[in-house]
Amino acid sequence: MGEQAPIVIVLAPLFGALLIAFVGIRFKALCLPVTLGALSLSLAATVETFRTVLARGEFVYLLGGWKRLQEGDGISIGIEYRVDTISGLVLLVIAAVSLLVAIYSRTRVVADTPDRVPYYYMLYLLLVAGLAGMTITNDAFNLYVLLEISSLTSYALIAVGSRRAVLSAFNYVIMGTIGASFYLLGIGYLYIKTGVLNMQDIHAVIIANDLAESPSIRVASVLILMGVWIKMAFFPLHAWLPNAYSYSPTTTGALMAPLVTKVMIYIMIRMMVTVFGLDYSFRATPGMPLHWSNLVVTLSSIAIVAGSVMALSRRDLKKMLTYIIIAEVGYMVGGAWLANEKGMTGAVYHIVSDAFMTLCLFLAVGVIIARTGQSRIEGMNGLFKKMPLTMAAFTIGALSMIGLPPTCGFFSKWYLVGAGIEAGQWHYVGALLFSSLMNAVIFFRIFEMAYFPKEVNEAEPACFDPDAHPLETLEKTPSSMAIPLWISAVTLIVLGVFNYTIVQWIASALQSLNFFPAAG
Amino acid sequence: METITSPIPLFACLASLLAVIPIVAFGKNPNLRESFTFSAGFAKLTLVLLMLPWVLDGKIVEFTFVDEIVKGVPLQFRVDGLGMLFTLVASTLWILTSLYAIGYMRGAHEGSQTRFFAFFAVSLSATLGVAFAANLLTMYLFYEMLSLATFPLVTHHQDREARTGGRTYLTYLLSTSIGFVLPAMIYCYWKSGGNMDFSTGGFLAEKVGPTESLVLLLLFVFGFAKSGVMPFHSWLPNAMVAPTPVSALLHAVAVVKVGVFCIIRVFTGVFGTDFLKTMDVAVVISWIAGFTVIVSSLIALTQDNLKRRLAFSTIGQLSYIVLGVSLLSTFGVTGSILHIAMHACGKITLFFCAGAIYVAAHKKYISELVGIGRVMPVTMSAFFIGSLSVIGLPVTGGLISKFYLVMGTMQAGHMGLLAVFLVSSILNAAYFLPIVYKAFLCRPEESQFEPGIKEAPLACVVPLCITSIMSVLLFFFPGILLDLASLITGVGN
Amino acid sequence: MEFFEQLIIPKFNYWIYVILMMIGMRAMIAKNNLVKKLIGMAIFQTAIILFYVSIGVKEGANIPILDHHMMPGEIHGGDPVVVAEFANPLPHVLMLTAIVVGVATLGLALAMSQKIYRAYGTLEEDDILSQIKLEPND
Amino acid sequence: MKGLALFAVAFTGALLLYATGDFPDWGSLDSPANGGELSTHYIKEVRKETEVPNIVTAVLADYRGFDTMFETVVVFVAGIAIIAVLRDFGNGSRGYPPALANNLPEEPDLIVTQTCNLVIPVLQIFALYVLAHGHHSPGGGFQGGVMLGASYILIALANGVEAAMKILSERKILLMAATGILIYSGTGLVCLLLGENFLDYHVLSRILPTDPIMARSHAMLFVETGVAFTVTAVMFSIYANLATRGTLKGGL
Repeated sequence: MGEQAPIVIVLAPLFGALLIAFVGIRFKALCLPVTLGALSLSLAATVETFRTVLARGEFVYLLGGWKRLQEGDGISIGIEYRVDTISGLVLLVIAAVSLLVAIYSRTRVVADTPDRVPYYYMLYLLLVAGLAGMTITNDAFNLYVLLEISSLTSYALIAVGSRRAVLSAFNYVIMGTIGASFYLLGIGYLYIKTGVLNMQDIHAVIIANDLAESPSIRVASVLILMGVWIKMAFFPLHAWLPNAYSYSPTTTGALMAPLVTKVMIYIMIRMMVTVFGLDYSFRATPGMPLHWSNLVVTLSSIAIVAGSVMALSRRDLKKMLTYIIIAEVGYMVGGAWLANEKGMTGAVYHIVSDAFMTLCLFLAVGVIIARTGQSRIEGMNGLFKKMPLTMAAFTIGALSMIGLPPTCGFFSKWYLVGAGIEAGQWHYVGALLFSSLMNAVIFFRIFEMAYFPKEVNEAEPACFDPDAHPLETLEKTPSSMAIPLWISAVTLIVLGVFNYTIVQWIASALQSLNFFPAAG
Repeated sequence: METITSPIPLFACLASLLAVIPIVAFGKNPNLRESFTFSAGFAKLTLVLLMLPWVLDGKIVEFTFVDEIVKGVPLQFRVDGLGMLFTLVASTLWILTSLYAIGYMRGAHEGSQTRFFAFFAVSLSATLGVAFAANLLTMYLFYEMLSLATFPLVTHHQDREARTGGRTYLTYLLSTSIGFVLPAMIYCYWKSGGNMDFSTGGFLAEKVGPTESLVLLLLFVFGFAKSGVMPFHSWLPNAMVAPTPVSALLHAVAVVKVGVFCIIRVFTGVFGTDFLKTMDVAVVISWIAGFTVIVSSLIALTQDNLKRRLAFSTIGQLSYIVLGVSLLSTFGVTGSILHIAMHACGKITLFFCAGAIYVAAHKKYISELVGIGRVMPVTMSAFFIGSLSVIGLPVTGGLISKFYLVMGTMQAGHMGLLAVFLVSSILNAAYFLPIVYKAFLCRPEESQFEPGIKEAPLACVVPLCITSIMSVLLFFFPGILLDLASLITGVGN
Repeated sequence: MEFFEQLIIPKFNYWIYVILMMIGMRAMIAKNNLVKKLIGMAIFQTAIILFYVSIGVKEGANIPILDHHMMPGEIHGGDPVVVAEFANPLPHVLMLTAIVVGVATLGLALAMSQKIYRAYGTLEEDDILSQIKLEPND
Repeated sequence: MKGLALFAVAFTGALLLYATGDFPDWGSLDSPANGGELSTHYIKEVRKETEVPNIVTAVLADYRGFDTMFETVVVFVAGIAIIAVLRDFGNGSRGYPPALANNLPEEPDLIVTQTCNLVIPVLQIFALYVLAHGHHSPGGGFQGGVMLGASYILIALANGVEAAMKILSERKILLMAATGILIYSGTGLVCLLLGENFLDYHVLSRILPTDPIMARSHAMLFVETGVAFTVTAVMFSIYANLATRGTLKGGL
């Protein structure tokens, strides 16, 4: 496989979806095995790619064999894939998470969408292909195409749920289209000034022609940022996310919540680093009243605080988690914009760790819903006794969210807070700590509810949307749900203990970028 | 100093953690289950004792899990004098407490005993982790683990009172550790250029200014809220809703001592006493601790619930330790370190007694204890010895540590703080001795007890006798503790 | 006048695209009826297509298809290609994608709006919201 | 809310117009996009590298063929997404009121059906021409596919969806759509199996009786055919689902 590994990452899910179209419609029982096979192949290819990247530094794959002009030094005329350690890490996360969620979905998809299982798995695989393709590509426009694939599939994956889910998905379509169109427009603005579409070429032309100060490039950067911010639900643009994730079927939430926002953050970092360049992103702009990166860090502090406060006010587990995601997005955006290497490292590390934290929590909540038929906090009385293993995994996830060692959540906080201190952005540091404390309150409220029996908690009668969740409950947790949950929980600790290895990988990719000391 | 690389610290720490598996597995068979607790306890003590000669020789035992958990900081155990002393105390008392717990839990017909013993074992592992931690990060890790592992113990009864107590407990401990210690720690990491090792005698020395030092010190002292320094003390009285063995071991020995242990580490390992001496900032901590000593003693006087009174007394005694180390004098630090052991023996005796009274007579309030000495003479005699030790009167170990503390104050030349010691000793006497007095020396008709009430079960009484005897023995043979303490202060060798 | 000559006349296509796009965007955000939102979305996406196609325009150029006498295999093969004679092909290629995406999004959104209508009996956003308020939710 | 929307719109518009001043003039020959290396390369070298006179087709199906493959996947996604969201599988999917029955006129209108019967064959043949001649004139897979799809829609318009579904059933639609992508990605996969990168068509000369350059040209025809398959099927499927509210019964 070797040299062809990068393309297999994307092709495996694509062919899996085709296979389901050919045989899965008739033989529904084959859908899941095909999905698992495709995703396993994709994971294997990702691992292979990542190993090559570790050995070589980066891995370039030319689609269609179109070499760059002038013996490989000129511009790219085709589309190329480029994997470095950062994108390799994100690819690993995508492959691993999607495989785990696919295992987890065995009973859930049949329960949530009994009559459209093949369609569900086709969309599922194509979403994974889209996300992986976005991460791996080095072409700004190809990224747009894959962005749309992942968007369309995620709209549909949400909309197969309850009627509230359809409505949320509709809002998501509107917001998502605006976001993707802004991105497209931004690429257009870049294209009109540079005439190329390959990300590295765009950067090279911007540098060569000294375009950094031109209004078009400025506006392009704003448009692209706005676009990805909408897609990642950065705070004032977050409105679509909570409903979309909480009303969607269990599997959809478990797949999208860990991956979609994280991949968008990776895209943002990619844009900052590869397309515009750090010098452009972090330099104070003459004539701007505010320092560009200061402004974004301030926004992300607000996002963190707002997300945490909104999460605190929710009584529904899934809703609450979605607001925590919004706060976590603030972590990563802020970290990336702190304008120092630690912050960037922390942001990338947090992409990895947050993906698994969110996965662990969503999987646990999925199990809770499957077992109790609802997800209100009031309904969690005595769950520690009823399902101790699930709750233990949930606890690990929650501790990671709070940021207690040795889970990975602690270490991402460690790097981000350290970077905040180094950059002198005290409000960001404060926001991170505040959010940690808020998460502590949120989760311990749940633990308390789940630990103490009902009579102590004086629970209100649980009320819930009847068509939001399956009403029939399972007697015991199927192992197809328990195993992914536990793998994700253990991963949190493994990622924490071996965080330095990951951070070194990230650093090796960041090495080529000369981080200058933050101004101000 | 010679360094020995050995996995013994790891095994010592893991002994109790691994015991959780058989404890849970044999939850249905209490005797078998408890036998695992004991074997783990003895295994742990043996392992600790194995390392004792090395440490007394001035060697250091090291074990590294992960070479670099973050850049420049390993996840590492290192056993030195201070850690050894604390470990010795904790693991010895664990065995006694386990014995006591069996008597108490069965005597008081508590439920969910499997969970209780399992989390008890986890807590011990976390305590040892803190004691062995070679750097600030490792210490923080186990510190947080301890906070969480003790939550199910504190809220063991799962009733409304337990919920309130548990809520206060975690709110204080977590909010301070995340809100104060975490940023302080990361700031230290940044300032020190990626070094957090305790062994160098202050990795922050010469790297921060006076104002930064003061802020960091305050963050650490308040952040390690397990030490109960006011105003972050009120989790401790609230945690008294726990069954008495928990209060005894955790809230007289393990948890609270971990708090002060961390603060001692901050003074000796993070800043270094020599460096702090060059700035006049530690005295702020001294006065905060002094204030806590006096105020908590006054509050203790007003408490009628025996365990709450003991809790406030603990708060005061902990601040002795903080005060001692913040004096930065060799005697002060020695006194602090000794006081960890002395107070542990004394206070655990008192808690054992309180529990024994509860098991035997179902009494919780001091006003109900008139004449109890007549029906439970052994228990109340032990109580008497325990209170002597806490007050600091001969012939108990408490005198020795208090002696060093007072010497330290004089050495540092803070005469105002000397008054704190004097006043608080009087107050200590004032809230303990009347209990003993009324228990024994009341007229028979005043006694609130029928003659039918007997001593608590043997499993309860034996440990409390042993600990009270230990309190006395420590007065006569404090040598080993002094040796260990001198390894830290560097005096006496 | 100078303003017109320098900023508007040479770039009028861009002005038109911005105006169209704003019309579409406003409909997407502010309209109450879901189908009107989708119409706005269609306008919005079409405006972007207009923008891209405008990039590729060359004055005096023809469609980007080579004449056969320029092809090497033909009898006269190898006539020189004058770049200025052909419009920029790349924006056309890109916009083919954008059109397809637009169709796909619009189709999916219409399907959703039908399902919403089936569930709530209306396509007016505020009516739907008032129905939701009556339901128990978070 | 409305005020906020207006503000957002005005702000975006102002931002976009602000950059407009910086653009090269409309229709300029030497703007970076038009006179740049990339566009120039395509126009100048396309005949040497691919033998396809239609530059758009060459860029679409070869230089940026990977984009186009995923474009086709977008179409496919739209097809299955609409089925997944809207399709009523007739078991009263979870509490919704059953889709409203469509009131059909009893008899299809004679004039309409006859006209359509005349138009449809012509339309289909023209669609095939557009597809096949995409190398030399405007056209290609998408255009041809849309026209083919339109011909089926026309059948549905004239004779009702059910009549059209007899010709192109739902199962066939799905197979056809998937086959289209399979043709496209399969072409790429064959290149990969022959030892070159994905979609590197020139290696197909080993199995096709042509030289590597012509192999590119031929391969483009394959992939365009694949595109046409998918587009045809999905266009009709979207229409059929939307027109019948997912029941595939009755018709407009």
